[in-house]
Amino acid sequence: QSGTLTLYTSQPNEDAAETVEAFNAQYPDVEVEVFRSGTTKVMGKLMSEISGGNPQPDVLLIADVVNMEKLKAGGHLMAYQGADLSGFDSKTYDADKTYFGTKLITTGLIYNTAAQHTPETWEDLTEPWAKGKVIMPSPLYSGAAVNTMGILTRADGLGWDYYEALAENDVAAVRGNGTTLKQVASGQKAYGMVVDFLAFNAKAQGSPVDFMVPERGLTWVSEPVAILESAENKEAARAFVDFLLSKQGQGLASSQGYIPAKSGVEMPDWLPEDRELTLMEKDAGAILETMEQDLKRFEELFGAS
Amino acid sequence: MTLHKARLIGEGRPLLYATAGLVVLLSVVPMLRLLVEAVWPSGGLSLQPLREVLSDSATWRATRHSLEVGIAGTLLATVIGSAAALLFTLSDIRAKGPLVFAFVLPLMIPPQIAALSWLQVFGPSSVLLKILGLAPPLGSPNPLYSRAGIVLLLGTHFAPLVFLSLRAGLRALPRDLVEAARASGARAPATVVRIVLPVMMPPLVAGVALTFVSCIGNFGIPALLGIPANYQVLTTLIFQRLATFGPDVLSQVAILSVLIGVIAGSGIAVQGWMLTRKDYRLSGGGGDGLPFALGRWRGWIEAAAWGYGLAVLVIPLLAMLCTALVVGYGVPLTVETATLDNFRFILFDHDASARAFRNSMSLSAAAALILVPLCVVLAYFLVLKRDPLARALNVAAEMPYALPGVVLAVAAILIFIQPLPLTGGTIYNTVWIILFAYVARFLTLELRPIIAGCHQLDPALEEAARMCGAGILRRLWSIVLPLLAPAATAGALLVFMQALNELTVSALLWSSGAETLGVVVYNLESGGFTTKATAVAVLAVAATVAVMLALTLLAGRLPRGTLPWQK
Amino acid sequence: MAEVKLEGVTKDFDGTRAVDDANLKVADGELVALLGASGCGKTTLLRLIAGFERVNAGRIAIGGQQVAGPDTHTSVEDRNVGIVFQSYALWPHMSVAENVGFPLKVARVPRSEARQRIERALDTVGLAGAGERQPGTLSGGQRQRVALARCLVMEPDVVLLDEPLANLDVHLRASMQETFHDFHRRSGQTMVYITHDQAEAMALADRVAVMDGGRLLQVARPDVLYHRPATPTVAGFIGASTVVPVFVRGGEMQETRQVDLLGVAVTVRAEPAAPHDGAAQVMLRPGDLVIHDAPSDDRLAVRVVRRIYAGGHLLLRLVHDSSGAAFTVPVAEDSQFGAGATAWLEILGGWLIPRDDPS
Amino acid sequence: MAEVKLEGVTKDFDGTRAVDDANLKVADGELVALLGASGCGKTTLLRLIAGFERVNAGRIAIGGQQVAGPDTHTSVEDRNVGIVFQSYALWPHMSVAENVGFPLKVARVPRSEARQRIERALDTVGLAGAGERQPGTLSGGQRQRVALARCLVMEPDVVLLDEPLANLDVHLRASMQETFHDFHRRSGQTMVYITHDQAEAMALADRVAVMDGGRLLQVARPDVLYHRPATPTVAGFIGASTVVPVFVRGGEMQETRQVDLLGVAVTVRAEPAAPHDGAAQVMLRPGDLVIHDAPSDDRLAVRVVRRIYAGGHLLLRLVHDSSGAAFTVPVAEDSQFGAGATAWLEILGGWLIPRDDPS
Ligand SMILES: Nc1ncnc2c1ncn2[C@@H]1O[C@H](COP(=O)(O)OP(=O)(O)OP(=O)(O)O)[C@@H](O)[C@H]1O
Ligand SMILES: Nc1ncnc2c1ncn2[C@@H]1O[C@H](COP(=O)(O)OP(=O)(O)OP(=O)(O)O)[C@@H](O)[C@H]1O
Ligand SMILES: [Mg+2]
Ligand SMILES: [Mg+2]
Repeated sequence: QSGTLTLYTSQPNEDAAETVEAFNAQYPDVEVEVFRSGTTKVMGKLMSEISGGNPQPDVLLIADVVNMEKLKAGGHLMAYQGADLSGFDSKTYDADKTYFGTKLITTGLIYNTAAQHTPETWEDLTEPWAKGKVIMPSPLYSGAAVNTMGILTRADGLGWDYYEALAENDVAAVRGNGTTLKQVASGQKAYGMVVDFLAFNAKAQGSPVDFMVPERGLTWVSEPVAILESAENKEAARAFVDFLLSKQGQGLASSQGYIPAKSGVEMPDWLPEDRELTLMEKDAGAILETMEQDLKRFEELFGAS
Repeated sequence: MTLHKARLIGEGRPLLYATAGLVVLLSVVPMLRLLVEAVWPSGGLSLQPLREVLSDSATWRATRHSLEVGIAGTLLATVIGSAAALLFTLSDIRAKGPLVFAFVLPLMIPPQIAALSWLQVFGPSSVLLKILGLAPPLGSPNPLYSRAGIVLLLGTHFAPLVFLSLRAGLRALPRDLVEAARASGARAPATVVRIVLPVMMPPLVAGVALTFVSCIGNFGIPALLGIPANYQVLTTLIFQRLATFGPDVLSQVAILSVLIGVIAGSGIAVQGWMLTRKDYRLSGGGGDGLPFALGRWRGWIEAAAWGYGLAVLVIPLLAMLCTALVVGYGVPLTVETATLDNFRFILFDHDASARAFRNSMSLSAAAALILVPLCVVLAYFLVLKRDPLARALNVAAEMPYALPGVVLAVAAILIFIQPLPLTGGTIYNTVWIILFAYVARFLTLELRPIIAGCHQLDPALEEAARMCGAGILRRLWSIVLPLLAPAATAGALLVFMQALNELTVSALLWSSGAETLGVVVYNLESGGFTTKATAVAVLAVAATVAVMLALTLLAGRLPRGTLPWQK
Repeated sequence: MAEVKLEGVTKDFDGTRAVDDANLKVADGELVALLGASGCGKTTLLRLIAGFERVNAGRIAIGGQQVAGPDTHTSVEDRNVGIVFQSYALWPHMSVAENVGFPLKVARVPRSEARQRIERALDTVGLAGAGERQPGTLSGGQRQRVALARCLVMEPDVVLLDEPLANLDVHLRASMQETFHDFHRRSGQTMVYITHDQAEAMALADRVAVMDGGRLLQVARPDVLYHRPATPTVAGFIGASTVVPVFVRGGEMQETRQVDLLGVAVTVRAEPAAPHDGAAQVMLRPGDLVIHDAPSDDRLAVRVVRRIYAGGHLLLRLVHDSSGAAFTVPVAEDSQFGAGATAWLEILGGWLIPRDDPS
Repeated sequence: MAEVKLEGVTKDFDGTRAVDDANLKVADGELVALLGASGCGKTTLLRLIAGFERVNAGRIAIGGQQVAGPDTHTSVEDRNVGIVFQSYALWPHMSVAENVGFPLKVARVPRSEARQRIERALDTVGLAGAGERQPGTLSGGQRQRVALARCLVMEPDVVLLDEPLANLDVHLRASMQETFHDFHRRSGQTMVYITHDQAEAMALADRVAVMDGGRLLQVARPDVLYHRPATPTVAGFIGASTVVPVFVRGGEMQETRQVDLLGVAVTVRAEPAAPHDGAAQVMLRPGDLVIHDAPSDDRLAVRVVRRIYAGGHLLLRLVHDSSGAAFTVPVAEDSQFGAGATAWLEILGGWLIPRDDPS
C-alpha cells in the first residue's frame, strides 16, 4: 500500500495521532493526512467540498451514524463488501456495508465529587435534590446528544416523560460535552450527562469528577468509519478500514479508553468492576426518522424564552 | 508634461483598480459565492430553501434576538469604550499607559473564558464569596445565562473597539477647538458632549459600527450564555443548522448569513449617511491639550477605571492562570497542586503548539500588514476623492466580518476547492487560504479606523504634497500614511489580536502543518485537556503583550501618537 | 519659467459662482498680485491655476501648454507650480527641515545638495537653525515662513502665493517683501501673489489684478490702478479714497470734465471717451482734499467723527452729513479739529470713474 | 468689566522662555494692543491671561481676583474672558449660527433672545445671512469674522483678541476697526489685542505694549511710543524709522543734545536724564529727513537702492554705504531719483534713544 490517504475525523487529536501511527506501523508507505475537528465542523467542511465539487477525504471517521446515513442517502459513501466483520454486532454497522462502527462511545452520568449525592440512575437527575444542579449537552447543537435523546426517549419507563421531568427540574442544556464537563468539574453544576472518555480523562488528571454507569445502562454511538465514493486512494482506504476493524485496531481503541466494538477484545480499564456494562437498546433508523420532530419537541420543552 | 496620459487614466486610477480588485476578491466574491449557494444549490435554481428559511418562525425570532443583543451590546460597549477613551486621553488621570493596556488586552481574552471566570467568581464555587459567606448554593441558576448576560459580555468584550478608534481620533483633536469652547464658558461635561464628541463623530461612529457588526456576528458569547437559556441568535441558529444537518443545509446557512450581512450592511449605511451630513475636517494639528482636571473626583474615577480593568482583565487572566497551573480542570490551585507541566508540555513536547504559534503569529501579523496599505488606499479614494467605486466597496468590505467565521470558511472552501484558473495550482489545504480568509474577515477592522482618520485630515496637507510633485504612491507613503498612523495602528492592533485569537475560520481551513492557535486550543479542549488548552491561551496573551512591548521599543521611529498606549 | 494664461475661466461650488469668466495673462517672469475682498474668489482662482480644482468653463494654459479646459486636466504634480498655502499646510509628522526638504526628496536631489538647499531656504526666511523643530511648536508666523521655505526650495516654473505674509509683523513683512522682490528678480519666475494688502500689492507687483465677486475688475500697473481705477470698487480698494456721485456738466478738454460734486463745481480728470453729461461717480484721493476751518462757496461742510493716530500725524474721519459721504484726510499731529467739530473741505480735483461695477 | 494685572509673569516651554517677567496693568475698560515680532510670545501671554497655560512664576489678577499664581489657577470657564483665536478655532460640525450661538447655549440664554443676538453679531461682522453655512465652505477671512462674532456675542468681562483682523482685506479691516472701536467705547470692556500691524495698534489702542523675546519693552500711549521710544527695537517697530549709532557731543537744553551722526552734526530730542557724551543711538523718522540732489556739508551721501510705488507717491530705499544704515523716504511720484543714483540727505532732527534693548 502506498500513496496519500486523507482522513477526516472527529476523534480527539491524540487518539487520531495514535491511530495513524499504529496504521503506519503496518503500512509504512501510506502517508496519512488528517483533518481533525468537531463533528459539526468536519461535516461542514466536507459538505462544502462536496458542494464545490471536489471532496478531499478518502476516509471519514466521525462520531455518529446520523451523518453517515445522510451521506449515504446522498450517494457519497462507497460500499465495502469485503470488510471483515466477524465479532461485530450487526447493530454496529450498516447492512449495505457503507459504514462500520469502530468502537462504542458511551454517555453516562458525571458528578462533582464534592456534591452531596451520587446519582445512580438516569431518573436521579429528576430528583428534587438535583434541581437546578444538572447540566447536559443540547441535542440542538450536539450529534451525540441527539443520539442520547433518541435512546432515552425510546426506553421503557423513561420516554418523553423523562425529558419533561428534566425540564421541570431546571436542567441546563448547553452546547456540548466540553462545556458540560467544565461546569461540573469547576463546581458550577453538580451533575450531568457526558461522554465517558472526557470524564475519565478529567478524572485521570485529578479533576474532582467521577463517571457513573446508570443502572439501566449507557447510551452509545459507534464512531463509524466510511470510505467515500470519491476517494482517490481506495486501496489505502480499504486497508485503513481493515486496520480499524482488526484485532490490533480494536485493541488500540480499548487501550485509548474506548469500549471496542468487536467482541473478544479486552475492555478498557476504567470499566467499573462492580457494575455490569450494559448498553441501552438503540434503533438508529428510527432515531433518524423522527429526529426533526424530536428536536422541535426538545426545543419547546427547554425553550425558556 | 503627460497630458495625454492624464486625460486617459486620471489620478491614480490603476492603483484604485488594483485595490478595488483585491477588495472585490476578498469581500464580494465570497458573498456572491454564498448567494449562489443559497439559490443555486447543486447546480440548479431552487427557491425551496429560501422559502423554508423565511417562513420559519425561528429565523425571525433569532433575527430579533440578534438585533436586541447587537444593539444593546453596542450601546454598552460604546458607553464604556468612549468613557475610557475620553478619560485616558483628555483627563489628568494617572498611569494612562498601563490603563490603556488594561483596556485593550481583554480583546485577547476569549469571551467564554471571561464569562466562565465571572461565573466562578460570582457563582457557587467562588472562593471569594465562600470566604465572605455569600456564595450562592450549588446549582442555583446563574444570572449570566440570559439576554442581559449576553449583552454584558458583548459590551465588555468589544468595548476596546470603540476605545481604540475614538482614542486614535482624539489624538488629532486640535487644542483650540476645546479651548474655544471653554472660553465660551462651557465646563468639561458640556465641552465633551457638545464639542468633543460631535467633532469626533467619524472615529466614534466607526468604532460603534465595528462593534455592532462584531456583536451581530459573534458566536462564542451567545453560544455559551444563550444556549442554556434557549436564547437563540442568528449565529447560533446557523450553528444549529450545521449541527443537525438537514437537507440543503448549506443553502439554509447561506441564506441566514445573507440575513446577517443585510443587518450589518444597514449599520454601515447608517454610518455613511451620518458622516456625509456634516463636515469633520480638522485643520491644524493636534497638540498636547491642557487636560481636563478631574479635581477631587480623580481618586474615585481612577478607582473605577482600575476596578473595571480588574473585572475584565485581571480576574479572567488569573482564572486562566489558575487553570493552566493545575494538573486537571477544577482542581483548586494550592501549593501541592500547582505545576508547570502544562506549560512544559506546550512549550517543549507539543510540536503542534509550536507550529501554531509560528503560524498564528505570522498569519496575524501578515494580515495586519497587508491590510494597512490596502485600507489606506481604499480610504483615500473613498474619503478624500469621494470615489463612487470605493464607496460601493465600503459596504462590501463589512460582510466577511459580519458572517460567522464558519460561514466565511465555507465560502472560502467553495471558492478555492477547485484548482485556480490559469495557473492550475491551489491554495487549498495551505496556510494561504487561511491568510486569504483572515485578510477578508478583518478588512473592516482596519478600514473603519482609517476611514475615520481620513475624515479628519486637512486636505491641504495632501495638496501641498501634490504641489511638491509627489505622485500618488509617494503621497500615500510619505504624507497620508504617517498622518493616519494612529488610526492604522489601532486597526492593525485590532486585526492582530482578533486574528491571533480566532478559531471559527481556521477550524475548517487548517490542514496538517497549518494549525492555528485557535485550532490547537480547540483540539486540546475537545480531547479533554482543558488545562493544557488554557496554557496555550495564557501564552498567547503573553505573546501579545510581548509584541506590544516590542512595538513600544520602536516608538521613537514611529509618528507621534501612533501607539495607543503612548503618551 | 512660463507664462500663465486664463481664458473665460469659471468655477461654481454647488450653486455659488466663485470665479466668473476670468481672463488673465501673466507674462513669463511677471509678478501679478491678486487683490480683493475676503471671499471674492482669490484662493479659488489660485487653486484652479494649480490644478486642485477643475474649471467649469474656460481654459488655462501654462507655458503654452493647455493644462485645463473642457476636457483636459493636467494633475497638480505635473504642472510644476509651487504654492504657499494660506493655512500653511505643514506636515505635522515631519520636522521643519523634513517639510522643507520634501520636494527635493521627491525630485531625488542628492542628500548633501538637498541639505544645503534646505539650509539656504531656511536662512532666507529667517529660520536658520530651526530645522529640527516640529511644526506644532512654532508660532503662526514661523509656520508661514516654513511654508514659504518649502516653496522656495523647489524652484518651480510658476509660484503661487496665497497671502504668504499675512501673519507676519511689519518688520519681517518688509524684509520678506525684499526677499520676494530679490528672489523674483533673480529667478525670473512667473508669480501670482494673493494679498489683501494693497500696499504690498503695489510695492511688489508688476501688475495688480483686482477681483470682486468672482470677477476680475481691472488688471493694470499699480500707478494706473491708483490714478485711473476702472470701477468704484477698484477705486475703493487701492489707497484711501472716497467715491461720490456727481453730475457731469461738460468739459472743454479731452481729458477733463466739469462736474457738480455735492453742490460744488469741480474739474476732474477723465478718459477721453467719458460722457459730457449725465450722472457719474468721482473718486477723490486724500491729495485732492484740503481741510479748512472756515467756510467758502467752493468748500464742503463736513463733520469730524474720529481722530485716528497714525504715527507722526493724525487721520481725520470726516462725514458729509446730507449725503453720507465719508472722507479720510491726514492732518498734523497738533491739528485742532476735535471729534464733533465742523470743518470745510476744498476739493482740488478727482477722477471720473469710467464704468460701474459689474453686478 | 475688570482690570487685568500681570506681575512678573514668566512661562517656559521645555527650556525656552516664551514669556519673561512680564508686568502689565490693563485698566478697567482700557484697550491695550500687544505688538511684537512673530514668535515673541504674544500668543503665549494671551493664553496665560485666559488660563490655558499655567504660569511658571508671577501672578495674574482679573478684577482684583488673583486667577494665577504660584499655587492658584482658576480654570478658563470661570474667568469669563472672551477669546478670538489666531487660528479661528471654529467647530467644523456646527453651522456658522451654531458656532456663534454656542456661548449663549452654554449660558442658557432663551432661544428667541439668542437668535436675535446671533443675528446682530453676524450683522456686525458683515456676515448676515450666512448663518446656515458650514465653516468648511467659508473663505479664510469669512472664518475669522465668524470667530469674531462668536466672541462678540458672549459679552465677556475681558476680551482677548489674537490678530483678529490678520486675514481681512484693507476695506473690511478698516470697517472692522471701526466696529471694534465703537464696540469698545460702547461696552467699556477691557481688551487685550494682539496685532503685528503697528498702524492698527496705534489707531485702536489706548496704550500699546511692545514685546520682544518674551519681554515687554515699553507700554505707553501711541504718540509717546512714536516720538519717544525707549529702545531701538521699539523705535524700529513703530512707524518707519532708521536707528543709527551716534556720538553725543553735549547740548545746552535739558531736552536736546548735540550728536555726531555719521559725520554730520545734528541736534536731537532727548530725555532730560540723557548723558551729555558717549556713544548712543538716534532714531530718525521720515519727517526728519529731506532728500536733495546736490551735496552740502550737513548732508549725508546715500545711494538709492529701490523705488517702491506706494499709491500716489513713491518710497525710496536709501543706503548709506559706509555704515550700512538704510533709510526710507517718501517722495513725489514723479521724483527723478532712479535706482542706483546718489542722493543727499539733510537731517532735521531725531530722538536720542534712552536705553538699549535688554539682551
Ligand atoms: N469648497 C467650497 N465649497 C463651497 N463654497 C466654497 C468652497 N471654497 C470656497 N467657496 C466659496 O467661494 C467663495 C470664494 O472663496 P475663496 O476661498 O476663493 O475666497 P478668497 O478670496 O480666497 O477669500 P479670503 O481672502 O478670505 O481667503 C467664497 O464665497 C467661499 O465661501
Ligand atoms: N506648546 C509649545 N511648546 C514649545 N514651544 C512653544 C509652544 N508654544 C509656543 N512656543 C514657542 O514660544 C515662543 C512664543 O510663541 P507665541 O506663539 O507666543 O508667539 P507669537 O508672538 O504669538 O507669534 P506669532 O505672531 O507668530 O503668532 C515661540 O518661539 C514658540 O515657538
Ligand atoms: Mg483665500
Ligand atoms: Mg501668535
